[in-house]
Amino acid sequence: MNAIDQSLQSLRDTFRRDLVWPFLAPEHAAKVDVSNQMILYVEGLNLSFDGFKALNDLNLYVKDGELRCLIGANGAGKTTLMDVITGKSKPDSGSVFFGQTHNLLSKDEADIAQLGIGRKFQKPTVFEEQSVFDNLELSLKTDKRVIQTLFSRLSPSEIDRIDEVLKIIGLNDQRFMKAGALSHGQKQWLEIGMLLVSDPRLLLIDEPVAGMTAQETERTAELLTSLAGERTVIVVEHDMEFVRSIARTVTVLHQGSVLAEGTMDQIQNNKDVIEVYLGEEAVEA
Amino acid sequence: MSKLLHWFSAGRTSGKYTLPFVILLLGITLLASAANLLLPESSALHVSTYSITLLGKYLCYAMLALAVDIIWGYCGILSLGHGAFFALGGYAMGMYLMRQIGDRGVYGHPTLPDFMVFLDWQELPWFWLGMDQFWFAMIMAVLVPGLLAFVFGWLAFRSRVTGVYLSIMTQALTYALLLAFFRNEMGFGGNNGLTDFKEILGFDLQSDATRVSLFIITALLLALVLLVSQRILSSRLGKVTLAVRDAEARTRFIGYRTERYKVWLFVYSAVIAGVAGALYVPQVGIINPGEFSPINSIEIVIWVAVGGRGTLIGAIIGALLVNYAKTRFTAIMPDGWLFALGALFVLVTLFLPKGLIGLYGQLKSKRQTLSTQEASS
Amino acid sequence: MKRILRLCLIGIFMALPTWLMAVETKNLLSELTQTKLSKMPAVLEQLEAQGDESLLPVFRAWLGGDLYYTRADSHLVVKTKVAGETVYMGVFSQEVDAELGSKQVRKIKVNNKLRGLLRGTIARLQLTSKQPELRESAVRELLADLDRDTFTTLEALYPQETHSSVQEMMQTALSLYTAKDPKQSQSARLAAIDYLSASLENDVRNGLVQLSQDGNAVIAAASNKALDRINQSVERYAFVDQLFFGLSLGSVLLLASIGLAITFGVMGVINMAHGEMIMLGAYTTYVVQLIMPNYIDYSIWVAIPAAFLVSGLMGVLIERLVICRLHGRPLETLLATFGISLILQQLVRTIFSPLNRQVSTPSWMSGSWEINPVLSLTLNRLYILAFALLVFIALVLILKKSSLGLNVRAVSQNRSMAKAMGVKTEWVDAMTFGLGSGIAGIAGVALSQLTNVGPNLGQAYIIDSFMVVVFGGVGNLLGALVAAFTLGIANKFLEPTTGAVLAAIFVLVFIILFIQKRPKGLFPQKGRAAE
Amino acid sequence: MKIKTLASAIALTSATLIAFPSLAADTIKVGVLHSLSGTMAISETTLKDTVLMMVEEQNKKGGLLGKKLEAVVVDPASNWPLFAEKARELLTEEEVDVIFGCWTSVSRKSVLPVIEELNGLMFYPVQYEGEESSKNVFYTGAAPNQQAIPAVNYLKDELEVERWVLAGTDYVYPRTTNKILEAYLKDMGVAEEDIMINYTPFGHSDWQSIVSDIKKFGSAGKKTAVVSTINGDANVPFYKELGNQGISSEDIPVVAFSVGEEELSGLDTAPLVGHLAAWNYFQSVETDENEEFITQWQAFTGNPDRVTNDPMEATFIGFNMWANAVTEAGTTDVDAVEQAMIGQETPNLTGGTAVMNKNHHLSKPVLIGEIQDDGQFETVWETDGVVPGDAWSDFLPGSKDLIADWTDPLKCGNYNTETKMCSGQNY
Repeated sequence: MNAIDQSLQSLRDTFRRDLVWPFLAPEHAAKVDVSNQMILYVEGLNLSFDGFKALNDLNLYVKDGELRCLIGANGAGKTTLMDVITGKSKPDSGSVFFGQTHNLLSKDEADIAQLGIGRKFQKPTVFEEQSVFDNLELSLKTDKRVIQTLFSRLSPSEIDRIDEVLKIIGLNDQRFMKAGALSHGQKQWLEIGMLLVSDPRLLLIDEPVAGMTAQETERTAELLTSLAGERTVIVVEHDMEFVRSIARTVTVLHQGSVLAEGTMDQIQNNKDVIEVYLGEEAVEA
Repeated sequence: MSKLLHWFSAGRTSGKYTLPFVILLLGITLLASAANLLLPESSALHVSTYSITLLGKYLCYAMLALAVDIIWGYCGILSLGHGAFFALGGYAMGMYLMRQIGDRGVYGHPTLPDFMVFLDWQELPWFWLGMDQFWFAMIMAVLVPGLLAFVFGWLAFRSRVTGVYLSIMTQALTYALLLAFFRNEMGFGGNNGLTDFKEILGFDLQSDATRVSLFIITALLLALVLLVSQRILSSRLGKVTLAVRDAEARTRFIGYRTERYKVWLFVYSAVIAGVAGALYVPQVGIINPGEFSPINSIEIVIWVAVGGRGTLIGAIIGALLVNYAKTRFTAIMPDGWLFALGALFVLVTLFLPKGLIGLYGQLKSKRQTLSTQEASS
Repeated sequence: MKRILRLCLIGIFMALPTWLMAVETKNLLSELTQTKLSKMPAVLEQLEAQGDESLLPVFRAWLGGDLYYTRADSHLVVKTKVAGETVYMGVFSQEVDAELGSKQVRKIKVNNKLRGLLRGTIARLQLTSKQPELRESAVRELLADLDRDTFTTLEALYPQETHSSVQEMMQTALSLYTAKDPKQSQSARLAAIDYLSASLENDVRNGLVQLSQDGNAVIAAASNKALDRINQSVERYAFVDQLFFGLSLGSVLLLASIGLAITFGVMGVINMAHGEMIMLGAYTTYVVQLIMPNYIDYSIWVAIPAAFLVSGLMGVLIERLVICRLHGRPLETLLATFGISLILQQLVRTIFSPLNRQVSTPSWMSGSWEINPVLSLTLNRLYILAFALLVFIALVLILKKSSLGLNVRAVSQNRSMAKAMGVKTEWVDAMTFGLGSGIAGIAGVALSQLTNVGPNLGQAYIIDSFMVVVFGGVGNLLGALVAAFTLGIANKFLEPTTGAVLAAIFVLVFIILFIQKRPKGLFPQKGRAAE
Repeated sequence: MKIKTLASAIALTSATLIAFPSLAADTIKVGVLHSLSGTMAISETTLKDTVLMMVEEQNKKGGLLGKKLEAVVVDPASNWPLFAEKARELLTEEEVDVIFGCWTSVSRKSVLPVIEELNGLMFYPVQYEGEESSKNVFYTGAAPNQQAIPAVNYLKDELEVERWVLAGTDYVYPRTTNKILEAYLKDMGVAEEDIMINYTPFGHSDWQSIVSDIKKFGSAGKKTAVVSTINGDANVPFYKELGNQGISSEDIPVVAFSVGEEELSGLDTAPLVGHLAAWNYFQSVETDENEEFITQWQAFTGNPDRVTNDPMEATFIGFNMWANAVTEAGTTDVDAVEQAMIGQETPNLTGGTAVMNKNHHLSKPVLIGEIQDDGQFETVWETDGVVPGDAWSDFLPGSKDLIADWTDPLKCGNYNTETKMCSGQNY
């Protein structure tokens, strides 16, 4: 009897007029639990390609609202780490949590992006055949399922948001230009703009100032520092001047694991770092 | 419904040639039909039924080219197996037409098609049941290609099979189907396929009126498919599609499940191919496994390339032109037409990477720069 | 003077048999020229009864369909080839009669029935031949219809026989007769059956099948047991046979696809004209044989480098004219090369006609290597298997050890860097494509020994080749090797249960599903560069 | 700019639309519908040339009804829907009076509705599975009872064959032929386990397993033969494999219905000597007509080694009969010619005369030949008289009650003698 009652009840629930069917209800991006002030937990990551250990028991914690710089020599595992966080690569072992509840390893790239993690690639990748405006429109934080996308139209507030970002990245005049026709630096900016317009919680930015003029670099630095606080930003960069100009905390990666962490001054005086970067003679001297 | 209409009418400017093209297409269709039915045969302007059937066939091919262009030109998925969806749609229609023959087959069997009597089968196989109903057969004509595309696409795109791998897999798919349909045990008439159709929905397939009607229906459906596709591709979904084509990883990193977009677009394209196949069969009067041959599927891609991929009208023009050339060449120089066809493909890919439409665009922009130069001087 | 005398003597000696020949035999032989086919067996029987070994040349020529008679005087001649010219010579005199041409002679007809009878006759006459192989095959020939007379003859010959394999064969024949003979004692028959159970001869098996229905229950049971034992080893050999079929199909697939593994795998070019490169190789073989009709046995050795050059040069030409302009656009190359494949097919059709061309098999490649009566491996396939492996090893060595190989690998991994290092990338591309096409040409030489040489030859192999490369993993020669043999063996082991068509379909579906699981094939390129 | 696209589109379509109606019919047009490219070109180009030669010969004799003959050649490119399209083009655009064409059954089936709709006239010159008789088609090739059954009789009576392998390519002709043969063999008391049936796909090239199966099947102590309906390209690798696995014609003879002189010319025949083929014609048959025909053909093609084959003879007979029928009817009108065709007699190339029967099939002699090492056949057996072609086989359950008779009063291609009805097109 009980079973019948239960199924009747669930049937009744199914047809309640005040509720939408669960599978029709829009999927709200679940809140990111940052009650411990930490937004990213990376623990014990290992990943090897053909015997080469790209990540070796790597641990990293990033506070909510922080601006963190990752530095390290080529092959230190910076890009691989970003690949793992954004779901592009799966590690052999370890865990990555976004907030306290979201296990990123069980999600794919699209899920992770919809949670609010944006990524800028080392080589600028924008949709070259489409206009700057369209590039930004595609990146808007909206329902990204197929049918919804087919019938979606730009709302006035979304247009305002795009205009706002266009101004920030200084491409207002090029809004109807094909993205492929932009200069290298402009493409870098557009890609950052695509991140901004999607309103992310965590930005992963791979070498943002490569190929930029000094002036552009300065503006980028300004932009990134202004973003921190409201959002969390992780920057990978080789340009030490640039890192110095923006960094509060710097993490040094070496051979797939964290070598040192601290302020720029601490890092510069760290023995291990000097040894790795400048060689043993430097330490002896 | 009104919402749908609204969405439809909100098409953007990107397809500014679409409407004139549709009007031109329908105009020619009506003129040709009228010239066939109303003018006497002696008239210089009379259009023979042969030409009407030929045009109808070309339009089916155009629709097929459109289907390939949607996924190749816009989404970057090069399918070398689209002939399979076309043929499946065709077989569904063929099975219906076969059942319509009834007891007028040479053996006079009330339900079994001739080839089954001849293979000594006692009853209809299960998959022939219901095919005597037009509506059911038409559902099958879109459902079977759609389902196959869904299963194949879901498997392939989920595991991120891309590029040439995917092309070769689609080729394997159509090749496997080719071999399967050649088998007489399959119950689709083996190598002979399905033929000797008598009537469709009670209309005699050999009468001029039926042929003209089929031609007009094909033109109308082509126009409809063109408009709908144009609208879909100019929506945000179209932009996502282009994004997938140009930078799939990027698209994924801004939160789109690209595999779902690809699957649905693939299914949509397969359904169009199925419809084209279903329209093709009553007009040419035969469907057989030859349609599954990988070479056929490659040819479709070439029509699109010649016309200009990434523009729907280009695909249509390419299909019409190449097939027209084929008809002409086979009549004028039967021994040499393969040379001409082969050379055409090489030259187009080498010198017209964007097809004829691209050539038109190039000429246009050249003229514009010339005229601005003149104006400035 | 002496010489002339000697010549005369030889002449007399040669003519002697004819001269000495019984009048009856002579009459019978001349009867051959007038009898109808259906009456021939009777004449043959009489001839055998009359004749002796001296008639062997007649029978042999007759069996081979080379026995003719002159229209003028109805004397028997044999057709042979001397230095590529067809000539006729006297059966007994062995002298070429230069006067005779095809118009002056008529053939003595022979059909299947007669050939069977002739073989028996020749076998009986050859029992005392000097060559052990001939004696052995003579006895084997006699296994099928043993009678009292043959039995006695064999029994008489057995003690004189020195050669062990002939002895064994004779023992088998004697045992078979003994086992079947109800007049023999039961123990003798049982011993004979026991001996037979180790033989794999077909006729022995059929004899045992008959015996297993024998009225004598003990004999029947023993025969059944012997049959079981034979069948077990037959099955074992059948498995080996099937494995060989699989390996052989695999070697064909490997040959057809290995060129593609280079052009597609290393350069990333989808060459739809790859099949036509194979076809060109096969036609080159045909042309080579046309040029040297008298040296068919050596033609293959000329054809292999020639085919490599023809297809390779065509490949370089295609690369220079078309593919290099389409760099980095793999799908466009697909279209352009498809156009090229159409042109090449039609070209061949125009030059050589659409008909298949005849490519002869060198004598050393025809026939089979008989390991035992149930297991024989066909020689041409054995050679092709070895050849495929040889080509594979050579190719691996070229890519691993030569400077061309180093350049090829450099260009395939990082084109712009290689260019910066001073590698002539264009030259490397052309050479790589030429190499891949040339290998395809070599495959064509091998295929010409197995299948049609016609304009559609290439079409038949292109899809299979792509499957092999994709299944094995692009850019990986070892993958192609493993994939080719896996697919070949899978196909051949499926075929007996499903039939050829379904086996092919299953293999295709398997590949489609496999690629879903491992999108990069069996041996994917790993690491960060693979993306 | 738009106007330009418009203009080009209109130009394209109108070019298609404007047909060129042939003016005053001062020639008699002969349509040739054989593939010149694609997979079937290998067989069909020969027949195209044969028709062209016959037309030329006829014109030398002054044409027909005082008019010259004109051949119209089109290329259906081995593409079956294209056959229907080209047939329609021949009949409506070119307005030909007769068509010689088709090779495969599927191409004939594809063309059939068009020919019947437009009341054309076609001559089909290839051996086929039967089970058809159309008012508009004359079948000058062999029906199964003119090829398969005599061949089986020969094997059984002359070679004492007891075990049978029926091997074929998987399509209608082999399927039907094998069905007929199976029924026929069982009628003669052959047991089920003594018949092995095997089908392979078109162009099958790897025959190892099947040949080894045949070898095993043939090692059971009974005389075994293979009846091969293997088609086209698959034959070469099949025979090569037979030779290599050491199966000689004395052990297991193969009798083929689709292997003629043309196919053998692409093959090293030395290992095949003694295998058989059943046809209505062999090039090696020594008659004056044949000698003349061969000389003519070799002169026409400019190739002294060019071979002739059975479908060519069928074309030859068909053409001559048609020419006689037109002369007799005094017109090229299809209905008149069709009636005049029935009862038409013309000499065979192998001696004797061929007669066109009421069912649109010929009465012809059947020959069985053995392959020789020069690529020719040696006739080893032939029927005493002519064998009338049977449109509907007596050995198939579906068609044993059917007959075809195109004379009054029946005028029906598939008349059921049980129900006294004519089903199908005259329903």
